[in-house]
Amino acid sequence: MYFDSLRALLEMDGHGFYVWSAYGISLLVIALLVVAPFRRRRRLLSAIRAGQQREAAAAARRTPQPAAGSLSSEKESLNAPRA
Amino acid sequence: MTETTAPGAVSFCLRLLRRQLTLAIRRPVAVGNPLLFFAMVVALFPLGIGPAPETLAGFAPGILWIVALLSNLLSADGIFRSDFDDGSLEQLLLAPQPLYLSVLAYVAAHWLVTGVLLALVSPLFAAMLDLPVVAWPSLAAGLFLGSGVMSLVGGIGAALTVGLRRGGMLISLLILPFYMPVLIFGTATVQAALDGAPVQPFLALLGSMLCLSIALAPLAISAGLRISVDA
Amino acid sequence: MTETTAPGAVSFCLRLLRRQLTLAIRRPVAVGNPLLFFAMVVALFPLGIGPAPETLAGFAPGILWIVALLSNLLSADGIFRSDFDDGSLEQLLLAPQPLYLSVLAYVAAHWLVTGVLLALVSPLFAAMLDLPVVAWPSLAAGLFLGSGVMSLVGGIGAALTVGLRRGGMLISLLILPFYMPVLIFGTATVQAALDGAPVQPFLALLGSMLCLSIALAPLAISAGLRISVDA
Amino acid sequence: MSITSGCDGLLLQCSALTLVRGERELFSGLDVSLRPGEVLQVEGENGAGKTSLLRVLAGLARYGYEGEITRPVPLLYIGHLSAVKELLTPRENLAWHVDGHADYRDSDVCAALAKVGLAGYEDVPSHQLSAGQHRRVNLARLHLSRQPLWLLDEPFTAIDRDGVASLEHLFVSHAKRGGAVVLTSHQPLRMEYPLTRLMLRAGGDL
Amino acid sequence: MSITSGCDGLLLQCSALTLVRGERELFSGLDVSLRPGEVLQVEGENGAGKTSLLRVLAGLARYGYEGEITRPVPLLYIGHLSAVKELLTPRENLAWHVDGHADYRDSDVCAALAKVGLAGYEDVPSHQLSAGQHRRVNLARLHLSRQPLWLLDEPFTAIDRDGVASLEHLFVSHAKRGGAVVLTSHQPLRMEYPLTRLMLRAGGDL
Amino acid sequence: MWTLFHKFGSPPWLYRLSGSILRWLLPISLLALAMGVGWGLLFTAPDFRQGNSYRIIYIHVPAAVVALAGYYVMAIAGGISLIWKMKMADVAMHAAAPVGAALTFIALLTGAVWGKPTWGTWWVWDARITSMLILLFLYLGVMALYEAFDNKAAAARACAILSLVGTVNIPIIYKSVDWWYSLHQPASIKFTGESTIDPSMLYPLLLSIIAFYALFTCCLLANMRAEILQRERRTGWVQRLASENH
Ligand code: HEM
Ligand SMILES: Nc1ncnc2c1ncn2[C@@H]1O[C@H](COP(=O)(O)OP(=O)(O)OP(=O)(O)O)[C@@H](O)[C@H]1O
Ligand SMILES: Nc1ncnc2c1ncn2[C@@H]1O[C@H](COP(=O)(O)OP(=O)(O)OP(=O)(O)O)[C@@H](O)[C@H]1O
Ligand SMILES: [Mg+2]
Ligand SMILES: [Mg+2]
Repeated sequence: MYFDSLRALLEMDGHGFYVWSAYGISLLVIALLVVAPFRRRRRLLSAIRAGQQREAAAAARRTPQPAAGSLSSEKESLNAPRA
Repeated sequence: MTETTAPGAVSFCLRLLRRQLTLAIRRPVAVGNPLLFFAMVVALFPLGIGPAPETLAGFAPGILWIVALLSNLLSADGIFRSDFDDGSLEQLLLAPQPLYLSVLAYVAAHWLVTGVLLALVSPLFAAMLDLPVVAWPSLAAGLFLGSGVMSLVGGIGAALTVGLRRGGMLISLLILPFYMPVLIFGTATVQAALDGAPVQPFLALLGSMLCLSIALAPLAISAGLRISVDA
Repeated sequence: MTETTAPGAVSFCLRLLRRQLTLAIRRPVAVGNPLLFFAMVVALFPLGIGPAPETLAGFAPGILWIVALLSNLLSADGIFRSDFDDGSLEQLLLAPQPLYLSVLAYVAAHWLVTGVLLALVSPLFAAMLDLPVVAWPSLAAGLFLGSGVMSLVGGIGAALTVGLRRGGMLISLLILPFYMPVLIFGTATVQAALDGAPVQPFLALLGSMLCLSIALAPLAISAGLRISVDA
Repeated sequence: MSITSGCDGLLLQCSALTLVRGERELFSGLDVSLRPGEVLQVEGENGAGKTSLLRVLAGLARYGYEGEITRPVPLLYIGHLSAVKELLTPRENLAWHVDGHADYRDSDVCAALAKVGLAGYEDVPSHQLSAGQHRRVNLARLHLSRQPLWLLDEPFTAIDRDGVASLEHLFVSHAKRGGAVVLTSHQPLRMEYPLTRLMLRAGGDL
Repeated sequence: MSITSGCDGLLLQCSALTLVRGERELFSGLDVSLRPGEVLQVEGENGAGKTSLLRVLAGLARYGYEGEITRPVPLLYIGHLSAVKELLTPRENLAWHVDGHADYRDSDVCAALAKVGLAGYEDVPSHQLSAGQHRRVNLARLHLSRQPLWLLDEPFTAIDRDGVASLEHLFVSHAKRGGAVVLTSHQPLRMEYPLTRLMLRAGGDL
Repeated sequence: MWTLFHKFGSPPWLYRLSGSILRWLLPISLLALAMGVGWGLLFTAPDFRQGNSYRIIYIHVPAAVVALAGYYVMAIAGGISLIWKMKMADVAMHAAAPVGAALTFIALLTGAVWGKPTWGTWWVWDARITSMLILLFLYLGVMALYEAFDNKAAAARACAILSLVGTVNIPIIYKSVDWWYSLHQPASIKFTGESTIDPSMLYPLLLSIIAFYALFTCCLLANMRAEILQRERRTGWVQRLASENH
């Protein structure tokens, strides 16, 4: 450790502001850079899952399966005679 | 038949403003472009006239103002262009609201996405050209007011030329002289700040030019649009 | 059915060139604008930076080249714009002649009505900025060659962006970096002439850049147009 | 409920109208008057002057004609250009339309879009629409319109057969409600409604 | 005298064509083959994919589709855009057309303009033409065309009744000469010629 | 060789490979970065001329070096995608642009912050700085062009063309800017670099540079993975991945 105290480390003989702001902003940018693709991937995967669920629900509504006792297919069969 | 009433002039105006700003944001390049253009032209100058800081600093007020003027001038043509091309302008002329206010909304949108934005980021470019910090506020304030005048005057040119398939050179010749006072007072403001002289008189001049053009330019613009749609 | 044959590539090219030049002449603005723009900016500079002749003369090469570059940049977007908007570009892509030559005709027309014209009248502007007479020929020669490079590079930018609805003036962001070497060598040519140094090396550099871009740019332009028409 | 309750007379009148475009006199001494409930089809071959006439009637063209025109009621004009902004969605296009005759609620806008067959396309950028869909966005304004007088220049362009039928139906119901429609079209109309026709003939006579 | 003497087989073939625009599959597994003498009308409601299909067939759209397309002969495509330069006169527009399939003599150009009813308008700047006249300038290329295959997207837009009839006549004579025509139109055709029809239905089936 | 080439063209393969690379490379590169930066910040002695402000070097130089290399990665990927029509290459190209732009931005920013205590000004028109600024414009251009297209297949081709044009031009740009600067005899300010650098300062710098290279690779791969998913979202393997990976 070159610096004697935390205070010396922060001040760096008057250059502290420059050094720390340079490091701070750079590390922030790097953090964003690293995190962004992972967040994007996670959001994409959940969007795809949501799409799958929507499609599954739509498919269930189109072809009511008599065996499955889900709520939606019950509704379908209730509607069927009227239609 | 929906039972709605025609919106009042001011709310219609705000709607137009919102529409124009949305259109601008949908083309982020259109918003970013005056800034990038500014940045790149500012970068051209050191390449063209040499990188020595003292030269650059001496030129900085002039360069910044000229580039602001150019980027305003170049985007002014677009104020009514797309609305003319797709027929929205005809519809605007048939609207019951006063055209005076409607065109003000168009010009205001243009001003917000060019001049105001430029004024806001101007300190950055000032720094790149080594302009002393004391002059930054008056540069920004001057650009803020001056770009308003330039947008209004540019609007007149745009309104007169938007319908012309050929010609229009004459118009930009006519418009340019009106930009000159703005340029002169604008650079004078920055120069005054550099010299430690009071900048208020210059800003007041720019402000009164702005008021004058707010009062008169929309009249000219409206008349110009009616002629252009007819031609 | 008329018993005619498809024209050869070269005669088709000449036909295109003639068409583009006619179109330019029908809109005198298109031809006059770069010149006017040039004149305007040259006139603005003394206003912006103070009219001391010795200052002006020192920066004249840089200023003249920057303005030439800007006026080229700003008109580059128009190379394919109107043909895209009215559907001519689709038709051009279906033509049996090689696209390489056709786009060369478009670029050549642009070069003739902006760069060449500018090079021809540049001594006038040089005189306005007090540039010593010795430097005029090399200014004109440099502009002649350099504007060719700029038109070709600008054509690439135009081809890539012409189909974009959200493109704005993206083109200036894309091509300005590529203009910078031209600017550097262009001003260096004039500077060399002013210093009494030989200008041939610089002109040779500009010339070889021109050759390189004549060889490569049309390829990029053709590919860009195919993409733009499709998008 | 009539939309022209305040004005029981004419919705549009022009008399002794003479129109010159370029060097050519398109027609002269034309009298048109429109009453509530009237549907007027302007016919004529290409270049006869239909568009020019409509623009004069709408008040967009203000030079090159002679004659008296009175427009006592607000009007809606739809020309060759669609006034649809490519970067806005159909919903925004209608809600923020520069034709400032009404402040629409979002539900009205969606209903109008559904009526022209654009349900599901409310939030697609308009430049992704097909030619006919593009025009339909503009025609949706007819469903929202409060103006008693409609001036429509070739409203059926690029519209498919079902669309044409439903537009014709809309014109009839507008007329029945006391409005009036002036339209140009090269296709024969198939509405079950008495139609006034105005034939413009190249050469100047009607 | 046949214009397709060299090529006695197909003028266009595509097989198993699947087209996706945006998120929507417009159609899939489409097979089209055109023989000399065939006139194919592509039908479908607005947004069915007619324009998209024609652009793919013409080779202008090169992404978003799957399938094999062979185009053994040169083709002429006329789309929604007119490719008429407003600053040029009709004569110049044709003589200098960027579709470089032929070198026209001035007399040919004037004859073609006369055939589409633009005699007398040869030297008027095109922006002074009416909507229908503007399109006619472009359609005059059909009279000059040497290409055996024509792909026409709504060629009757803005054209008056006589114009439509003469265009239909032109298509028939082109087909009889051994050419082929693919066209889209919302109007029923009234040609006396066997017509192939292709119905695109929203939803993907044909 | 060719089989490997073809494998690279296969999205699922690449997705899985990049996943397993990321799993160990990312921690390592973050660790290396922390070590390099920590070493430089805390343990080295200050420069005898610039004092402590020189510590910015441990982030400035690596960012600048990797940002430059990044453009070539992008352009080469663009070239491959254009010539061999390899989809994964344009994924790589598109993934490299934001990373390169961010690093360029860091280099410019830290340079500017460094300049203030050292030269007394935030900005000078030095050859390297100017060409770095141009590099930023080039990156931004590629990114803006990609975003402006609705049709992403077309966007990728357009960007590939642009970055290829860039590769032809970049040497010209750099040479000319360099040459311009030497022509103009700059104002009194010079980089302190070039001069011999003390090993005690060099080792953390080298470590930091390596860390930045590794980090660039990580960000590139992670961006590519997200992009691959986006493009292939309708295919079976992505659908399966989404439903399994919960
Ligand atoms: C906005 C300002 C700056 C920019 C864009 C910038 C850019 C660069 C670039 C691109 C490099 C890498 C060169 C290479 O590896 O070929 C570099 C290296 C370096 N920079 Fe900066 N710089 C800036 C300001 C500064 C300042 C103010 C200093 C210190 C006073 C500085 C000191 C250094 C040093 C010591 C090196 C490494 C020396 C070498 O490898 O040659 N830079 N800079
Ligand atoms: N650039 C695009 N991006 C996304 N979707 C598009 C794009 N262009 C068209 N579409 C969609 O593709 C579908 C087909 O469009 P197309 O223009 O082929 O229809 P069309 O059959 O020609 O209709 P019309 O009769 O209205 O001309 C439409 O639903 C449209 O919304
Ligand atoms: N700006 C103009 N200057 C001179 N003449 C014009 C102008 N605009 C139109 N004309 C001429 O006026 C005539 C009528 O044009 P108009 O557009 O009114 O015809 P139209 O009946 O609408 O035809 P279409 O059925 O083709 O739409 C045409 O002969 C045209 O050439
Ligand atoms: Mg008309
Ligand atoms: Mg269509």
